[in-house]
This record gives sequence, C-alpha cells and structure tokens, in this order.
Amino acid sequence: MIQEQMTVIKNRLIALDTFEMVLTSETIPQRANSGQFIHVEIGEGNEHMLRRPISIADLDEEKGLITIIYKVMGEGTKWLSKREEFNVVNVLGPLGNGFDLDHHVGDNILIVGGGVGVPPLYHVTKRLSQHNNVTAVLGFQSKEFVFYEQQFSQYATTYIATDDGSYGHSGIVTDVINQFDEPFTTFYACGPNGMLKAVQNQLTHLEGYLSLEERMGCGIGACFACVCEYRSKKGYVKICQDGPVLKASEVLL
Amino acid sequence: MIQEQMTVIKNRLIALDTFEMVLTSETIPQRANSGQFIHVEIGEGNEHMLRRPISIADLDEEKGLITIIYKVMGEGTKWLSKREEFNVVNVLGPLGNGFDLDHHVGDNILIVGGGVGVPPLYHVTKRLSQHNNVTAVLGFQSKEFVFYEQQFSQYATTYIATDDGSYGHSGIVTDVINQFDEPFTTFYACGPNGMLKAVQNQLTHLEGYLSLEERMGCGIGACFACVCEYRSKKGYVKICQDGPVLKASEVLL
Amino acid sequence: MNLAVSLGGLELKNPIMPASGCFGFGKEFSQFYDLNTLGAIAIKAATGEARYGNTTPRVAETSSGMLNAIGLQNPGVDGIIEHELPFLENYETPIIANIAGSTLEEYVHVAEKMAKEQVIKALELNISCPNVKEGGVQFGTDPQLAYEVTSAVKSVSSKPVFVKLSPNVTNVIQIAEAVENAGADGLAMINTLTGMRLDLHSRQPVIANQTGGLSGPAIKPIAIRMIHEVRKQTNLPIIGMGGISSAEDVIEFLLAGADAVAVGTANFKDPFICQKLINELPNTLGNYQFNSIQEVRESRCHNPSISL
Amino acid sequence: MNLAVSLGGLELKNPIMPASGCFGFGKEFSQFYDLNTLGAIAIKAATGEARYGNTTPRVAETSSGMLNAIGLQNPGVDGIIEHELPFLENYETPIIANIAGSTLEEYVHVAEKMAKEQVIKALELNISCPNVKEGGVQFGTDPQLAYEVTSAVKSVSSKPVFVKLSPNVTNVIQIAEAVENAGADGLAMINTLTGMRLDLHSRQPVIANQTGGLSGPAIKPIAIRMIHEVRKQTNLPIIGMGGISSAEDVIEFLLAGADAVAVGTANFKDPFICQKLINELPNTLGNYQFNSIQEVRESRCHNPSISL
Ligand SMILES: Cc1cc2nc3c(=O)[nH]c(=O)nc-3n(C[C@H](O)[C@H](O)[C@H](O)COP(=O)(O)OP(=O)(O)OC[C@H]3O[C@@H](n4cnc5c(N)ncnc54)[C@H](O)[C@@H]3O)c2cc1C
Ligand SMILES: Cc1cc2nc3c(=O)[nH]c(=O)nc-3n(C[C@H](O)[C@H](O)[C@H](O)COP(=O)(O)OP(=O)(O)OC[C@H]3O[C@@H](n4cnc5c(N)ncnc54)[C@H](O)[C@@H]3O)c2cc1C
Ligand SMILES: Cc1cc2nc3c(=O)[nH]c(=O)nc-3n(C[C@H](O)[C@H](O)[C@H](O)COP(=O)(O)O)c2cc1C
Ligand SMILES: Cc1cc2nc3c(=O)[nH]c(=O)nc-3n(C[C@H](O)[C@H](O)[C@H](O)COP(=O)(O)O)c2cc1C
Ligand code: FES
Ligand code: FES
Repeated sequence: MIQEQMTVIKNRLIALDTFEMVLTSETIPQRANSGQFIHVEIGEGNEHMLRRPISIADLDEEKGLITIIYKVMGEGTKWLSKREEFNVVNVLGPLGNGFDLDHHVGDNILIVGGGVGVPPLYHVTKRLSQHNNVTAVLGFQSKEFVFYEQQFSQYATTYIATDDGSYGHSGIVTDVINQFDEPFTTFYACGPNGMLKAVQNQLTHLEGYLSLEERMGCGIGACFACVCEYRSKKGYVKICQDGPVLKASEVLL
Repeated sequence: MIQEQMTVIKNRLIALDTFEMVLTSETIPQRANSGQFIHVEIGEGNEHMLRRPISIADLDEEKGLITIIYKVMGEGTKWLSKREEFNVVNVLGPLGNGFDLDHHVGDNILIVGGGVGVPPLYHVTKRLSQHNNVTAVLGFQSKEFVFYEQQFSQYATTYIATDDGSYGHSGIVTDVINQFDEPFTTFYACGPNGMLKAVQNQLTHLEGYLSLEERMGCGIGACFACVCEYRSKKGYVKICQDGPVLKASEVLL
Repeated sequence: MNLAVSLGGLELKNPIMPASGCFGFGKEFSQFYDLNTLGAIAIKAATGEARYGNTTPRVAETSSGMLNAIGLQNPGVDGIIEHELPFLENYETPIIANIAGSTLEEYVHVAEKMAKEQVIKALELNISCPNVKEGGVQFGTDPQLAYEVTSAVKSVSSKPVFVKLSPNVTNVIQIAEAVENAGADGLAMINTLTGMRLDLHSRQPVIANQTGGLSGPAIKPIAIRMIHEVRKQTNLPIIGMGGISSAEDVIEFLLAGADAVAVGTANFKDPFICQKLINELPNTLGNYQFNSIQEVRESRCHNPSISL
Repeated sequence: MNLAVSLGGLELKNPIMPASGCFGFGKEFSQFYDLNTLGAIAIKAATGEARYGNTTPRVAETSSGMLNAIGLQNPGVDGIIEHELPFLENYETPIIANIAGSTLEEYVHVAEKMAKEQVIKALELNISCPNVKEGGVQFGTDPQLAYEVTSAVKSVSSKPVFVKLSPNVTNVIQIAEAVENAGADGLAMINTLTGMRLDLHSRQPVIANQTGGLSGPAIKPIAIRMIHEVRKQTNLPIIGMGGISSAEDVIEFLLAGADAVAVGTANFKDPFICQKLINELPNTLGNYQFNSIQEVRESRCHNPSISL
C-alpha cells in the first residue's frame, strides 16, 4: 500500500448523481486485486480529516490507470465530483483484501451488485469471464441510476432490476435470482446491507463472498473503526484490512 | 456595501511574497472611496470562518475593475495567491470610511507608506495628484519587497527607503521625511503601527490621517473586534466602520 | 410551510435568530436585509455601566472556528436603551436582551431595566462569558450561583428569562436543572468554549486577553451533545447554537432538542446567512421528509415526556 | 538539530509520537515508514480482558475533526503482551502502554502486567475515555478518584506513569493537581471532548454509541488553553495532544507548556504525518528563530519556576 498523488484523466456523470473517474497511478494497477479499494483525501486544508473509501472498479495496467465509480452522497463525494481533468487527488491504496479469483476455471458464477456496490464487481466480472461463465444481476433504485449495463454485458449475461420497475426487472435482485435454475458454483455480492442480508439468506447453499461497507477512520487496520461480526472470530474482523471481501457464511450482518 | 462574487482577471507576483490581483466588480468601482477596504472570503467550506481585510489599491470605473495588493502572511493570503484567472472570490465591500480628499486643491501633500500599508495610498496619490503636489515616501524591508515605485512616480515625487539599505534611502521613512524642508499641508500614512507612531510623533504640527489595521471579525461594525483608542471617544472607535482612516491627532497607538 | 415556533411565552415567526455579540444591535446588518425576516434578534450583552472591553487583538481564527475575547464592550444598559433600542423599534421582530454582569446585583439591575423596555420581548441571562475576569462565568459553572442569579433576575422580570449555559463544565445537566428550579423560562446553549492560540513569532497568545471563547462549526458536535443531554431532562424551551452554518445544521439542532436556534460566527463569513437559512429551511425540511418544525420535534428519539 | 527531549524518566530522541488509539500497535504504520524514527509510540488502550467495543458506526467526520466511539476494543492485556508486543521489540523506540479499565482494580491489574514488560517504557493512564459507560471517565472528572487510581497504579509500576486528562471538566487544574499529588510522573493532555452528530435521514445519532469523542484540529485551541493553564501550576512533564497536524502546531504545543506531543487524528488524513513532522521540525524551529527545543521551553511566558 502506498500514498500517491493521482491525476484526474476523466470525471464524467454516468447516471443520476453517479460519476466515473479515471486516475493515473504508477503503482496501483500493477498491485491491486479486484475488490480492493482506495482511500481518497478530500478537500484542501484540514476541514476534512477523514478520507473516503472507494472501490477500484477497473484497472488498466498498460496505461497505468484506475477507474472508480462513485455516487454523490455528501460533502466528500460532492468535492470529488467537482474535480476536473489534470486536478490531483491524494490516494492511499490499494487497501483491503480482494476477491480470490484465480482458482475458478469453467465455473458458473453469480455476481450480485446493488447501487454503488456495483463498481467493484466490474473488474471481478471482467477477470472471471476469461475462464468462467458469469451471470450478473445488478439492482438500482430506478432507471436514472442505472450504469455500466453495457460494460457488464460484454463479460456476463446481465440482468438489471430496479426497485420501482422503471427499467429492467421490477423488484430487487433476489427476485431475479429466484428465477434462475442454473446451478451456480459460487457468488460475489456487493451492495447495501439489506441486499447483502437477503442474498446471504437466499444462497446459504453456496460458498460465496460479500464485500462490505462501514465508516472508516484509518482504512488500514489501525483504529478499529470498521469492525464487523464474524462467526469464527468474535468482534475482530476489520473491514478495511481483513475485508472488505469476506466469506458470506461467516459474516453476521 | 454589498456582497459580490468577483472574477479574478489577474493575479501576479510583483515583489517577494507580494501579489497584485485585479478583480471584476459590478458595484465597487463606482461606490468606493480611496482608503476603503474589501473583506475577502477564504477557501471553500467552513475551515476559514473569518474573512480577510484588504485595502482597495486602485479602481477602474470604466472597466469595472478593482486592484488589490497583498503580501502572503498566513493561510488566507496564501490561498488568495493561488487563485487563477477566472476563479471567483467572494467579497464584501467597500467597507470602512475612506480618505476625504475632495477639499484639497493646490496643496503640498505628503504620503507615507510602509510595506503592505502602501497599497491603499496608491489610489489616494493618483486622485490627489490631479489638483495637488504630492510627495510619496514608501518604506520596505529590503529591495526584494519594493513594489509600485514606477506607478507612484507617475503621480508623485517618490522616495523609497529600505530598512537594510538594499535599495533607495537606507533607513526608515521618518529619516527621509526629516530631510524635507517643504511645508506640507497634510499627510496620509498607512503601515505597521511602529511606523505610524513614529510619523505621528514627527508630524504633530500637521493635521494628518492614518489608516490602521486590526484583526477583524465582521468587518462592518457589529462585533467590536477591531476597536482602537481615540482621544475624544474612549474605546469606541471601530477601525472597520469609523476607520480604517482616522485623524492622526486623535488616535492613541 | 409555517415555520412559527413558540418558546414558552415568546412567539417567533421562524426559529432562526442571530446570536448575541455577533450582530451588534442590528443596525449594520439592516443594510444587508430586512430585519423583519428574522425570527428574533439577540442583541449584544448589556452591563450596568459602559464597558470598554479588552485590549486588541480580540479575535483569532482557528480551524473551522474562531476565538474571541471582546470583553463585553457595550455602552451600558442606559446607553443601549437610549441609543440602540429606538432603531429596533422600527421592526416587529422580537428583541432578546442579553444580560451580563460581574455581581448578582449588576445582573438584577440590568435585567430590571431591560425587562421594562417594550421592544424587549425576552431576556437572555449570560452567565457564561469566558472572556472577562468579572464576566459572570463563575455564575455559569456553579449550580448554586446559577440558581441564585436566575431566581433574582426572575423576580424583577415580567418577560421570559432564558439562561445561557456555559459548555466549560463537567456536568451541564446539573446547571440546567439548577436554573430550571430557579424558574428559568428557557435555556440558551451553548456559549463559547475557552480556548487559546499562540503566535509563534511573538511567542505570546494571539489574543491580548490570552484566552478567548471558541465558536463556529468546530464546536457544533459539543453543542449537539449538550443540547441532547439536557433535552432528556427538561421540557424547557431551548435556543440552540454553536457552529450553525447551514439549514441542515438548523434541523440537526432541532432534532437534538432545540426549539429555536441562534447563528453567531457564520454571520462573519456570510452576512446574509440568517436570511438564507430562513429561506432554505422549508425545502431542506422537505428533503428530509419533514412537513413542519413540529414534526422534527416529534421525531426526537428522546423527548423527556416520551422516553425518560 | 538535536531534537531529544527528556520526560522525567523517559528519554525520547524527538518529541513526536503517535497518540494512543490512532496507531494500533504500530504494525500497519510500519508499512509506511521505519518506526524507529518516532520519538515514542503510544499504543492502543489495554483493558483487563479482551473487549469487543461498541456497535458500528464508530466514527463520524465533523468540521476539522471527527468523533469516535471505538469503545476500547482490544485483545486484553494478556493478548497484547502475547500477540502485539513481540513485533514492537524489533524497534528501539520507547513504547508507552495506554491503560484503561472500569474499576480501580482493573487499572491496577493492567498496569502491573504492562509495567513488567521490557519493551514498555512508560504507562499512560487513560482516565478520560468518554466512549464506554464503564470506561473510566468517572476517574477523570473527579479529583478524588483521579488521585486514588493514580496512586494505586503508581504503587505497582516501576515505570513512569503519565496520567491522561479529560478536557470534559470545569477545572482541569484541579485534576492535574490531584494526580500530581498522587505521584504521577507526568501528564498527557488532552483526550477527546464528548460530542455528537445526528443523521437527518435516520434521525438518529450517526455514531451507534450516540456520543463520541471529538478530536482533530477543531479542538486544538482547547488543548492549548488547558496545557497553558496546567503548565502554570506544575513542572511535571506534559505530553500535549489535540489537533496537531503541522510542525507549527508542534511548536505551539511546546510553547504552551508541553514537553513532547502526540499526533492522533492527523494519521488518518496522512499516514506519514509523524515522520513528516519529525523531518520538518528543525527547519520550522529555525523559521521562528528557535535553535533548540530547549529554547522553546525557555521562551514560555509562564514557566511556573519563573513567573508563578
Ligand atoms: C470498502 C468500501 C468501498 C466503497 N466503494 C464505493 C464505491 O465504489 N462507490 C461509491 O459510490 N461508494 C463507495 N463506498 C461508499 C463511500 O465510501 C461513501 O459513499 C462515501 O464515503 C460518502 O462520503 P461523503 O463525504 O460523500 O458522505 P458523507 O455522508 O458526508 O460522509 C461523512 C462520513 O461518513 C462516511 N461514510 C458515509 N457513508 C459511508 C458508507 N456508505 N461507507 C463508508 N463510509 C461512509 C464518509 O466516508 C465520511 O467519513 C465504499 C465504502 C467502503 C467502506
Ligand atoms: C483595513 C485593513 C486593510 C488591509 N489592507 C491590506 C493590504 O492592502 N494588503 C495586505 O497585504 N494586507 C492588508 N491588510 C492586512 C491583511 O488583512 C492581513 O495580512 C491578512 O488578513 C493576513 O491573513 P492571513 O490569513 O494570510 O494570515 P494569518 O496570520 O494566517 O491570519 C489569521 C487571522 O489573523 C488576521 N490578521 C493577521 N494579520 C492581520 C493584520 N495585519 N491585519 C488584520 N488582520 C490580520 C487575519 O485576517 C485572520 O483572521 C489590511 C488589514 C486591514 C485591517
Ligand atoms: C465575537 C463574538 C461575540 C460574542 N458576544 C457574546 C455576548 O455578548 N453575549 C453572549 O451571550 N454571547 C456572546 N457570544 C457567543 C455567541 O452568542 C454564541 O453563543 C457562540 O458564538 C456560539 O455560536 P456560533 O458558533 O454560531 O458563533 C459571542 C460570540 C462571538 C463570536
Ligand atoms: C479513533 C480514536 C481512538 C482513540 N483511542 C484512544 C485510546 O484507546 N486511548 C486513549 O487514551 N486515547 C484514545 N484516543 C484519543 C487520542 O489519543 C487523542 O488524545 C485525541 O484524539 C486528541 O488528539 P488528536 O486531535 O490528535 O486526535 C483515540 C482517538 C481516536 C481519534
Ligand atoms: S478504518 Fe481503521 S481499522 Fe478499519
Ligand atoms: S470587525 Fe467587527 S466591529 Fe470591526
């Protein structure tokens, strides 16, 4: 992990309140694993003492670029959304563990993303699709929030669900998953806790992985801000260090 | 007085740590008087809750521009120095009283400026020079800090003094003034308190004016942060409202 | 949206007022907007005699805040009544007189005179000014003294008395209880926290008085915590303050337990702030699914009548 | 420039250390820089048994600061000794063990075990954690209890004992005096101020524990004031902290009365901050015409031996 001044190459609106930002990086594309995140410094001066964790959505090792996708929620992401080409952003990363994908060959894999949980799954899908058959189910609040459908479709059979039915399947991701009768080998999910809980309950028969979110201080495992309950290690799993990717069967949401 | 979003037209280094900034303004050039100041908001967000008072150094009524000259002292002026063309700065102004110059015709007037006390005197000199004979004595720490010598020379017989003798007369402004034997009608002075005190003591025989500095809260007379002792009104003169220009004979420095 | 709030005997058309000491006696800000738009105005502290305040510098900036040690400079209660209140009579906005003193007698003297003025609709008893040796701060940190000064002032005032609490205490609930028992009609909280900055060049405190009162967004979390704590114990109306600079902040204070709010330091950054907050409040309430101020009050998780 | 400082029995090669709770047990930060460059390391609080801490969310951002309510999560004194200290034995930097507890007996138990560890060079008695009901905060706000816990810990510790003071008190000097009388070898100040933030969407506190400790630049003026106040009364070494984020801040704390400083929250914004401050300190001292740390101490306007 390293601290780097990254230059903004692109920062564009791709859905309602949702931005895709491409950053130059000298070291992260080579080192990062799908599912890891970066910790982004916000603003000038001391008004914002906490960095913001954002997943790595894509990597380009050749060009030395990383892509993040973020939704404007509060002051930090609003500030990010105002960065322009050639602005510089201070980034710590890559942080956390990633998805361990290398052992999958010829598997039937289910990807489940919700809202701003979708971004980290893009690179996962891209990589898994090389040697596996991937199905992606992506849930959004409504049509205006949908992003990256085409990008996912290149690598996976992609289903979109919207809560209000304004696009794709009407309802939540688990409704879509209910309709499948393919036997999946495993699943990778990221999204709001409610969705993760539903997926966890629905897919108990599979050994799968969840990527979690929690408010963070340090982002590196030193402050104990971001813990999550884990069946085998009471109270001691730190999302920033032991996660964000954790075994679905172990996590108590 | 009004609050205005002003666009930066120019922001250039004119001496060591010293910048000249030109700003568009819809109303200030028409309303402002020489010696008044503006109160400038610093930074984005809430890190800086106090504005910074900066004198109006020049006005261009036709083009709707004002000029300020400031020295980088701390965080606020550092932030200002980083503004670029087309950036926007939030300004309150014009504030305070100005120099009352209209009654001077054919007078022999002495202008005394020290360091960042020089800027407000530029417009004063320009205006007074229309109908009077003006002599300007400007003091700086050393050669690298000297600015606006040429500009003043257009309107006044200009003497520069540096504390370390690296440029112009060696010594402080009062040394230069000592050498004059012209009979001045009045004087206008602005600079560090030490200089103002020396000038006040030296020119007791003249009715002159001093422009003072003090740390400010509101800048408009509401918070009582910036008071100064005044012979005739104990403790009740506010520099931001009753000043910054005050009668030399009244001010207790 | 109807923004009116009732603070015991004091009716405001909206819950937003400038905080005492940050708005003078209103005149300067009347150049920016119509003071009639304000819920109320808390004017600068009055003492028995004119005070000249502390030596300058009196203010210093800090991260997301500022220090001040004005030292209660004011023309004295008679000077205020004679020179400042007449201008305020031009407005229908309720004026809250902030009362300060060094002795119990001075508080009573100032309160008695102010309460008689028609334009004054309530008193705010400043027992928490940290910036003058004889500024009454001892009244704000000792429950017994707080009780005594409050009941003495109550006995001479026909107008509602709000007691302004100091945050520089181990237990703010104790002081709140004492002044409630003494008959306070409401609370104002919080005043500034005592702080200091040193100048590295001069090696001396930046503020001539050495210490000053810390205000601004920096202290907002402390204000919210104290109001929340006190609201659990009392039904008295609370005027909340400490770092308010946005309509969201206003709602956060209401949710914590305040019934109205005062805005201090933010007036220096943006002299239009109070008017702006009043204009933005209805939409901002709507953004968070509130249809009225009353709904905010009702969704407090800890109204004393409900939960404690 | 020689940056070494002596804190009673504790010798540091420079006055800068990470603050307890913001640096874990050092391992994570050792990925960023060599921990040997640090003046000392204050490790995360230890309690008698393992604690699992509070429910999440445990942190929230505030203007120029943050709230935390970790709730003293730690593997317990035995767990720390077994699993965390061995890594720290690889370094020569003095380790300061932060001691917490709910009862006097727990403090004594933890202190006794920690003081026996060779790698531990001093204890920091945390009588000021505001984030757990049973976190010892009562020991930090009552002079009598502060006295008792300090003298009990002193009696079992051969290593210097620094007592970490709470700023959530009316009179910090009183507590400082009590712990000095109890034999404290030094003071650490300040811990966090109790604060709160409410989320407008959920209408609930952002932090699950409701309140949290406010830290960061927002509280720096309060820390400076309290250290300045206490320095007037005592010659005990003081480890100063509260919002430090620049080399200028370090000098301001030294000038206020601290002999060394700890950096907490700023590590989250910049994990290299401690190293950066150590590197910048000599030049920054020079910018303000100081030739040594000792010169800063001597230019305090109020050393007790000189003026009071
Ligand atoms: C491992 C991880 C990966 C993430 N990846 C993405 C992503 O790829 N795209 C995306 O849009 N969002 C992502 N998030 C959520 C993102 O961090 C928050 O939306 C963001 O921090 C909000 O900051 P703000 O200043 O805009 O909001 P504010 O609400 O103003 O933030 C205030 C504070 O709360 C924290 N906070 C608020 N919401 C969250 C949250 N959901 N998770 C963690 N901290 C939060 C902020 O970091 C900040 O410290 C991720 C979170 C985690 C933990
Ligand atoms: C009426 C008036 C006119 C001025 N005109 C000019 C000018 O034309 N050019 C120029 O370079 N400077 C001028 N000054 C001084 C200028 O305001 C300060 O240099 C500036 O505020 C420093 O801000 P900072 O953030 O860089 O420094 P910091 O030291 O970081 O500022 C911290 C705080 O102290 C205040 N402060 C520090 N020094 C001064 C000072 N000398 N006077 C008032 N407040 C101060 C700041 O406003 C701020 O609130 C003027 C001051 C006054 C009162
Ligand atoms: C410059 C200044 C002067 C103040 N004067 C007074 C005063 O005279 N009486 C009083 O009760 N409070 C006074 N206060 C405190 C404010 O009314 C308010 O309680 C405090 O500043 C917190 O609010 P804020 O963070 O919005 O400023 C003053 C505050 C400032 C900044
Ligand atoms: C996340 C976090 C955890 C903390 N944990 C402890 C702790 O375990 N023991 C302790 O004495 N202080 C703890 N503190 C307080 C710090 O050591 C320090 O006193 C305080 O944060 C002020 O310094 P700062 O403003 O530099 O952060 C903690 C602070 C933070 C932010
Ligand atoms: S954020 Fe500090 S331990 Fe995870
Ligand atoms: S700055 Fe407020 S009265 Fe002058």
